Amino acid sequence: MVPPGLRGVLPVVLACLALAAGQRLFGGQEFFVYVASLVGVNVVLAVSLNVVNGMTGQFSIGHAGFMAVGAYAAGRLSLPLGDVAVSGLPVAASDQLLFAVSLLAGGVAAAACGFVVGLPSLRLKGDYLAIVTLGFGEIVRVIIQNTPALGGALGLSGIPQRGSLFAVWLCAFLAVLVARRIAESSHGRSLTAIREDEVAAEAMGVNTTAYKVRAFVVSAFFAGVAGGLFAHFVPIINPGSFTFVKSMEVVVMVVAGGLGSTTGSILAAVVLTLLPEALRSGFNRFAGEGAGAVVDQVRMPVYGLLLVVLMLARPQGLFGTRELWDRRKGQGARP
Amino acid sequence: MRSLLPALLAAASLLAGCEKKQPAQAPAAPATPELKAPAAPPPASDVILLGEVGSLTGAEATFGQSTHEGIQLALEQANAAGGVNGKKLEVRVYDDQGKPEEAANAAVRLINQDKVKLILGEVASTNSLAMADKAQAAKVPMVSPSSTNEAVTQKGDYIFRVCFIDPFQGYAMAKFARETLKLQNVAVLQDNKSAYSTGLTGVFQLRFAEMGGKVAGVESYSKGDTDFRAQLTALKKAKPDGIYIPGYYTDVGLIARQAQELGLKAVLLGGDGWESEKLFELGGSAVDGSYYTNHYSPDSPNPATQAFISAYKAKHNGKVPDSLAALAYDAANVAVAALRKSKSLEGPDIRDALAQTKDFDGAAGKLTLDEKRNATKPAVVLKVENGKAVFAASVSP
Amino acid sequence: MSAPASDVLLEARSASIVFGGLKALSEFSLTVRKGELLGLIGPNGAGKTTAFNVLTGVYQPTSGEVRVCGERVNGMRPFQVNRRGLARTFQNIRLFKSLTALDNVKVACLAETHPLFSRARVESLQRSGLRPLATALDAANDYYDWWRALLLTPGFQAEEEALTAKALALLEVMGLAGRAHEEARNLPYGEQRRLEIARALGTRPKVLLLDEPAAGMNTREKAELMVLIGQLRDRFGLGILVIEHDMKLVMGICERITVLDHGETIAAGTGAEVRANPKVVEAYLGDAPAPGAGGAA
Amino acid sequence: MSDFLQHVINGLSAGTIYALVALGYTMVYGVLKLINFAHGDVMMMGTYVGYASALQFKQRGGFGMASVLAIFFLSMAACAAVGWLIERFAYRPLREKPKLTALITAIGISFAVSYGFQMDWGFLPGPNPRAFPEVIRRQPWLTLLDGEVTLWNWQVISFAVALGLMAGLQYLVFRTRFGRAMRAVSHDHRTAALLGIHTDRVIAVTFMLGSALAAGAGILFAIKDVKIEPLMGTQQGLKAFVAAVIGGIGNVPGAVVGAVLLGLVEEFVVGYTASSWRDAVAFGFLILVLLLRPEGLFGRVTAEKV
Repeated sequence: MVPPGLRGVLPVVLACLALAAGQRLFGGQEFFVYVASLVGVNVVLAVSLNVVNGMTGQFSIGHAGFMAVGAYAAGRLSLPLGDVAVSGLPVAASDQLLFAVSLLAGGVAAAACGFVVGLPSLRLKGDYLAIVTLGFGEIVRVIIQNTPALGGALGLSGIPQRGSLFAVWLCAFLAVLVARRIAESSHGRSLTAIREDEVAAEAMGVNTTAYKVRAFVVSAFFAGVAGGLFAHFVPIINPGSFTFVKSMEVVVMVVAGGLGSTTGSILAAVVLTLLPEALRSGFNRFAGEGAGAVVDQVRMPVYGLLLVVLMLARPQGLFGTRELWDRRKGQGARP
Repeated sequence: MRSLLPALLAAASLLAGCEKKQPAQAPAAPATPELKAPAAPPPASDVILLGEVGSLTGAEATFGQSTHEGIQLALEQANAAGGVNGKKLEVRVYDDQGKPEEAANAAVRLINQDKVKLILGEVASTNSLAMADKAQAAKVPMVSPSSTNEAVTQKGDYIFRVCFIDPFQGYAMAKFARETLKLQNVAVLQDNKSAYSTGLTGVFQLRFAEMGGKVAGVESYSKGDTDFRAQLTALKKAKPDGIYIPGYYTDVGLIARQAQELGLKAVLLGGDGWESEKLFELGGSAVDGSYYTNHYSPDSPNPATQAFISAYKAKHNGKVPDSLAALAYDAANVAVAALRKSKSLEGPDIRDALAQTKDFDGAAGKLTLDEKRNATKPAVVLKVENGKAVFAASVSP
Repeated sequence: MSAPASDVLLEARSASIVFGGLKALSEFSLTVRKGELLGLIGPNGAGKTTAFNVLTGVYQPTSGEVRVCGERVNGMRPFQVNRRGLARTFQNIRLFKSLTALDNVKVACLAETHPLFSRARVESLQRSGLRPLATALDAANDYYDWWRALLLTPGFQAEEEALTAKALALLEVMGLAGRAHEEARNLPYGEQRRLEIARALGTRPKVLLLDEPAAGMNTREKAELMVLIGQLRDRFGLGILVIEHDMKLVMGICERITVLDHGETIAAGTGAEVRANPKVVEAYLGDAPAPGAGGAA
Repeated sequence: MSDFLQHVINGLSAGTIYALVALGYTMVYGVLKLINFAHGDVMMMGTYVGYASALQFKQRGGFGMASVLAIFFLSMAACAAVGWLIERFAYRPLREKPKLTALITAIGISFAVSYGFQMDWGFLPGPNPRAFPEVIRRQPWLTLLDGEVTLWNWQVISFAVALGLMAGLQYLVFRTRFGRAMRAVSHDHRTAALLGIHTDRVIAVTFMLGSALAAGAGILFAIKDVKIEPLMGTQQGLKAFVAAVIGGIGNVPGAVVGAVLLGLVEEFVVGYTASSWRDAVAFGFLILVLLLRPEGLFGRVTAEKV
């Protein structure tokens, strides 16, 4: 039995230990680390988008915009920090500390944007909100393109490559933990209530607008962190990496996993990141060099069809709103 | 070099203070796990593996395909001529879908999994930049066939290219416009989404003004736009006698049509992004009489060029190679020559051999790699006439 | 506040609302006191639900005012009105369908949480005109709450347990104890109606507005429900306002009744008074089979 | 002066195309309360059908009045069929489901179609842009200010077509039996069904009409800007949607006014301030309108049923 005071932090401690072990075992394998990092970033993105799209039922299709804000804020901050160290610390520790600060800055910057985008949701619903988020994503891109300090169209390169398996997956773990704990608190219940019936939620004393904005803030924060992570393991970020297509990839993950299910989002993020990668190498190996190109050609159309088929055949997605850790509901379902 | 972290940030991170990193502890690269250079040479085999990264899918797929064809032709010829010290050359290709992060990923795979000796690629500068970071860290030489952005080879001493750089291309057009066409007043319409375009704009503006011309105004569009009338109308006000459009052929054709429609009677000028058959289809008669700078002209009497063209045509059913294929062919040949000269197949030795490339007789002109690892070579200016680009002039550095 | 007014929980004074030139509700006045059970009746489309929406802040009255516990609530949003002690159910059941019965009630139990800055203080700031500060404190409350939830502090865990206990108790009252972990959408119709009431009670209301709570039930179920409603009033010391189509039922249990027709109040008073009113008879006769306009005796 | 006039002409000309696409958006939204995200991609398909048929006519010797009308007719008919398919198999099964599901489906279709057309398998055109043949010979229609400003015949034709279609639609919606049925379905399709209106048919016909309009808009667009490519619909569709929302979605004249307004705003921003901000301005304008007047310039506030 765990003492109640420790229940909050224990999983984080355990995760840190496990991840540190993972880092020792696999940290040297560049390609594995790269793919694992990509998966981790997508998990953070999907889980965070699920907070808005799944749990709260507000449809945001501009998640790449928040990711871009985070990536650029963190990257821009890290750029001049590549050659400095905090005194009294070993270089590696200092690097990781500065990295954490950059990530946090990215998250906060994105969260601020989340607040700004969340505000129109006070007045807008459904389709309109979706368009505003889309517009936001486009505006962010245009701004970056026109800002020389952010590298314009060329992008930012030379960001110190401080990302590691440990950092990425710790963030993924934290995002999942936060999503789960929010879901199991009165806040999460209020968010779900908004999704299910906004009028009734309001009538039950839920300040729907404030909750919606806060859902956007949390979601944007983690998207920003994901962007920050991304910026620290890819050598160059440019506006082309954060287009509407990227937003849609995340939407597909959330929808396929089941709107409202964190478990589903994680699973879909992992599968939809690894599958093209695996198919591509498989095609290359067995159908000759270059055959893997087919995978990239059909990926987007297949995603589109996947959305349509899912909505028609299984609108609740892979997991519906269920969670892996949801024991109570399972009991209730049995008569 | 290393600098001091601002005190404000230090306070924010609740730490006593900051200091310079000890150079002894972390030399050039950050202290995170470093890419390991390919360690001991693999058991002696009779194959030398090279890596190639290109966009084989996506909007720039034709770039990647042309490049691949050029490289393949060069390696076939090299192998036919006995390979490198009796070893055959092979190339492993990865597709990056035109995305920088995928390009970096591909470079990492080539370096760590396939243990290639040298990397060829990419076309787009953004992607080359992403790869250059990885190649430099692993001390694997990289030769870009056609990335013209200045920043690419600045990534480090293992990064080379066989094409001229944007500053030269912008200069060449400025010189041609000013001295040959005697233009006074040139406006610029740049593609804001492309670093290539904004880079060329900067150089052209500077150089053209230096030569006594006047830049009448700069307007921008975004790649993929179809309506450029607003920008052109704004430019028209300045009554330019030339418009420099350093963009891609997909947009340039339309711009030419709309300029004609708006009654703009200026000569259109451009860069190597114009190079495509599609330019004539999209632009129709509106692009006739325009000029653009390029890496080579198939009309060039240079024997190396003609030899390449006939070999390429023989292999691809009479298709005339574009400049990307020619540059890729040169890149591969420069690499092969360096491998033959190199003392060993270790990164540093290959690098040194590459750096000594001098007066290399390439398909796209004679080239010398300078101390900044960029190719010094002339640019050609092509004129569009009746749906064909013909040689107009050559501009030497 | 004067002594006799203190037990007035809900008051509407000449509230009117106009939709696109059409008066959906005109000069609507009503007083609900502590411990009272009132009825609101009228034929279809008479404006009963509109009246509820005006009272609860879903619609803003075009003129007139609404007071809850003596405080003017015009211009407030529904959740603010609710936090002042007014809870409601909906005619077309609006449960949170994919949540369990227990969670449905727990959503409403927001008043049970212990924020950083007390709700009373935030509200008083709001009233005194320092709205930005009030909003900031409200947000601070939420973020504080988030941190507690994220860190699973012992206080948060205890609070969750208290919430569950409270919600279970309310389900028990409404006879739904065995259904706590059932998803709301899987409950039979009658139980969904009762769950709505349990949920409304979760907000610690002083006044409860029930919109056709017995719709779709058979006569026996209706009678049982009405007894239960009476018990709720006594147990929680509520004022209750019930919309009901079945005049007979209302006459049986309500102390006073207001009759609406075409948005106008055509009669108000005790069951006997209303029944004797010729306008009422006419309204109901005009509406098709008069639902027992004299049968309550 | 001449450049100002030229900007006005450019803006109107761009707005005209937005207007034609926006009309389809608005009609579909009117009856279904659904943003048909795939509308722009239907337009793209229509343009490709027009392209294919134009190539056929070109091979058989030039374009006459009849062949131009045939090109329009063919692509409009093809798109009406596509619209019917989409409505029947992708949207109708979801009509009673939450709105979000239909929106996701619409986005899915948009993705599948636009990226599907980027593949170069079989009949699919692949990512390379094509130049639309000159089906209407470009001629100056009016020359102003000593030849400084020219109004072209195709600009006048597009504008006339847009105005004509707007008037026609307005007539259809407010003066015909079908229009009454449309309005009834728009108001509440369940009640409309109870009143004996064949809602499925009304919705399907509206969809087909909207899709045919998109095809027409696509061809006029191709006449104006020549280049066609698989992703063109997304961009035009989004802009048209923005225009429809600005005008008040569901409102026919609103769509046209919103579109022309958007065309002019974009034009003047590019012409007189920084040209690199065009797209940001369009979306910024949208967000501004939505914040200040969520129902759009001509829309009406509707109270939510509780």
